[in-house]
Amino acid sequence: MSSSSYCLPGQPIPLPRNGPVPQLGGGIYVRDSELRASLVGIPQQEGPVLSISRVRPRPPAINSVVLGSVTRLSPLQATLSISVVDGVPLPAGEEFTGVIRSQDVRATEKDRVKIGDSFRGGDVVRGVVISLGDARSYFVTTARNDLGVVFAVSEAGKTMVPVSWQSMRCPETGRLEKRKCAKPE
Amino acid sequence: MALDRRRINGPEESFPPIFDSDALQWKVGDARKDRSPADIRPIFLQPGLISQANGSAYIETAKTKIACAVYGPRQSKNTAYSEMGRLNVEVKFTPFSCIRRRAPMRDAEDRSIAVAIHQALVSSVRLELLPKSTIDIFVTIIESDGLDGCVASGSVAASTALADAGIELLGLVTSCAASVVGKEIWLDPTEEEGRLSKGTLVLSCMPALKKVTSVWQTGEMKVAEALGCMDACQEKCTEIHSVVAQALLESAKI
Amino acid sequence: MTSISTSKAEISYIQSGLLSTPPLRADGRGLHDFRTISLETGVAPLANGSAHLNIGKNPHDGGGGTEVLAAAKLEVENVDLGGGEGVDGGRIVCTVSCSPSAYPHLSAPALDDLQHDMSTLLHQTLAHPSLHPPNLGILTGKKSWLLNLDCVVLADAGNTYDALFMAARAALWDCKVPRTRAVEYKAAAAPGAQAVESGEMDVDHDAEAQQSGFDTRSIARAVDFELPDYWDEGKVLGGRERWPVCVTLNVPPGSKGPLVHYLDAIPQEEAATPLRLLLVFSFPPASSPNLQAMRVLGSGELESDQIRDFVANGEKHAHKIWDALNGKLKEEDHRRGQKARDRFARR
Amino acid sequence: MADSALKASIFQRLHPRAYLERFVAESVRPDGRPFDAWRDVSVNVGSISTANGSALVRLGETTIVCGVKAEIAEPELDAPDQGFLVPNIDLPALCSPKFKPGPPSDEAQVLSDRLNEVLSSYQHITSENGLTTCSRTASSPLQMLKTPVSFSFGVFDATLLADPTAFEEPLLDTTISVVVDENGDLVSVVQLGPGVDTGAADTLSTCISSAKTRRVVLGGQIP
Repeated sequence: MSSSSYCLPGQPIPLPRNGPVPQLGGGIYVRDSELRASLVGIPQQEGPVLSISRVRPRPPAINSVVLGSVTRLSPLQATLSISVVDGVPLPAGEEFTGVIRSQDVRATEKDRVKIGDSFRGGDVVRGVVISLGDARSYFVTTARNDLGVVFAVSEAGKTMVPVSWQSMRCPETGRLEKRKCAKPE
Repeated sequence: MALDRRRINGPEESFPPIFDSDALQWKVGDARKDRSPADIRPIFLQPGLISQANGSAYIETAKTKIACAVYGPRQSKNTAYSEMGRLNVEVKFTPFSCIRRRAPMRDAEDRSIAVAIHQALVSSVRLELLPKSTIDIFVTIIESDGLDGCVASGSVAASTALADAGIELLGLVTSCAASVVGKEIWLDPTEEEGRLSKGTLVLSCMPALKKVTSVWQTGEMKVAEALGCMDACQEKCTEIHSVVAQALLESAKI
Repeated sequence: MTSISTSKAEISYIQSGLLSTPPLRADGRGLHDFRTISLETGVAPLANGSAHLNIGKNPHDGGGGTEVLAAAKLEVENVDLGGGEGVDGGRIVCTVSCSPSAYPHLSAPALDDLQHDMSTLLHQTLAHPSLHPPNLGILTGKKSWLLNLDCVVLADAGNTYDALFMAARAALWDCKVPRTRAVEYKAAAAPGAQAVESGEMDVDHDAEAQQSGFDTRSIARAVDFELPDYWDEGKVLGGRERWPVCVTLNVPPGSKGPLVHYLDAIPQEEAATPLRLLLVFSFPPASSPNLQAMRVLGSGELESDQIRDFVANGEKHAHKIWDALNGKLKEEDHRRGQKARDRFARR
Repeated sequence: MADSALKASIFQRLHPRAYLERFVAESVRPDGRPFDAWRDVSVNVGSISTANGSALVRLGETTIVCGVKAEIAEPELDAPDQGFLVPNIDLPALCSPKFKPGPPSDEAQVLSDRLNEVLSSYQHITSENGLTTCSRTASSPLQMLKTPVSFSFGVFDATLLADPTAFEEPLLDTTISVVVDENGDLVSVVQLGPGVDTGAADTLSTCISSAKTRRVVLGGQIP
């Protein structure tokens, strides 16, 4: 039941009469047992969840899929500048800082990970946020097949093609470079 | 003025022309000029004027023109970890916004208006949904006709910009100023009228929830006068709320 | 104001204590009780008026508590249309500075902002024309007094705004304005101009003193002023009973039904109740009390009728503070008068 | 946003240069303009009462509010009849995510200097000499002999782009800005970065000629 009219923040939303009370998605809150909108938009109900969805850039949260470029490498961790969160790009010039610790790079042999063989500066990496981390950065993991380096440039400057989950080949020189690659869709 | 390396400086000392004062010949008990006491200046409100910002709003009430932009939620720089989001309000007067030219450096009044607007808005934003992030609200006062009017219009513009930015709010905040002149309560005083009044009160509230978020009273008032000002402001805030609602709905539809 | 790190458990413990019936506070005080307040005036001999105030100093070792030092210092200002900022009838500037030792956890910019907010509230309230003292002018159009009220927060154990306003009121109560006497210049034919009064005085010959020799009219114009008697501290600052007092009503969140409020919060309690209502009252002898300033501080929402009964309660609390403070100030005047008499008697 | 538009914006955010190259290859720009097209300009004057003179100019999405405040000051010893014209450009944090609040950024300082050079090199503004009394109502307008207007271009991978947008600007190899006054005289030309030989004429002269033609088009709008 999606009422066609736009709701404004603070505006009460009529409870759908038929069926159970819906779960609440984003954009709606409860105040004195009354549903109220907290965003400008049309409340939609998909299955049990009633929400006002706005495709808006938002900060990373637990389990959100992020895309970022590697900015700094150290033996213990790779620092990531996150520019896309849950498929929504942040506006130009805005980034969140993420960190991939060496134990979160891959699921197997977590203790024998060498960051130099997993990431290089400038690679675009897809990861999942596992914790809000500390004041400076979010903790991101790539320990899944579909996570890891999505785009990398070889020393020769060409876009490389992933050949296995841990190496990519430069189309021009044919040389293999070690990366923790994401499985292409 | 202090020599500012980063700006082009004119001569060290320059003075605004001082005109012979033809101050408003107003005596106590006179009626208000060109407005009835309970009238507020017509509000022109346009959300979404600044495309670079996440959300923005421009408000104009006769001689007060304020532009407001919302950026964020952004990463909080150099602050301790906090699971509640932070709301950062910065106000800037343009040098040509007042009768007397304002130095472009940060001055005291910028901060006191920023604190007033922050107080009006902080309890309306659902900050618990944005841990470790900061919402930046930048308010630029292009033309000012009375500081209380700037606080009131600034709060309305900032709340509209937040809604335009898609930041979760408990309700829209509207604000109105009132000052006691002689025995009457004048709503939305201009700078001239503000100077004549004994005391001024700026009330910010969320009409949708009938909750008051900020009261900012200066000057001398009897308790009854202050409560009278509050009721008059709260009633006018509901009218302003409908103006904001209409502006937001129009801009949301396109 | 202090945002010391209190854990969530401690916050919920304090809040539930405040909302339970009978209300329970860490130091066993009632909701509307103040801690012991100690006040001493005339602590800064170089200032024209000063006071040192402490709220909640524990009796046995004399440590702890919110400590504020306030001093009023008078300066002379030129009142001419050109550069001088002086205003006919004089003006007041209030500034609050917080010593970093009182706020070790605050960074420098945060401390500046806190200082600025306190100064703004104090200045906007005390420098308002409705409270302006009558005797701050010296020579209309020429000279006027500038009263600098400087307050220093030496230690913050909660409830700083009440302490600031009480200290400010005590300092302004204690403030004495030196007597001045106008000095005229006879534009005599003799090259230099002498003061009418006898006695040599190094007067800076400003432009007006040099007059053309042909101008033989003797114009008596008050150009400057002098302090006739060095020992007499001067007369009391006019309208000193109108200076207001502040009461801070802390509103704990989550209280159902009529809202609970409590006074004089200690830092832990302040951390547990972000929402605060500041009310500044002055009690003119003849008419009903005046509200000089009202601020809602912190995040939280109030309904207008809740504010209405808070203002009513606040007025009663403020009146109690007002009477207690006046009593103490008179006591201080008496004590210092006695001390002065003892000093002369012994010599 | 439809899913495909979302994917395009992700590509734009991650690889801006490649994104622009794809567009330039199709000889069109991301906002749909051809290479040499200009965004439309709207000017409205005198809307701010507290300023002695004011104007609001919108160039596409760029909006600038300019105010003039007249103050009295002592003239320089060596130019007794010349007043002062003190231009300052402020890029507040309000107008773009890349600006932070605080003192003027480098970009703001560079723009202010350039504006100052153009205005002061021109010395065409005569100060109101002889006028000592100021009246609140009557005010004689500042005599402006010339009205210079600046036009900026950018070179990206050997293609000349007129009036670059905020997205294109950081990707340009060369930026050229030409200031022309109303009867087509050159006031100042600034080129940062290597000039590129695109076809017959040199880049700079193409820019100057298109700036002159554009100045004539804008002639009507500037009072």
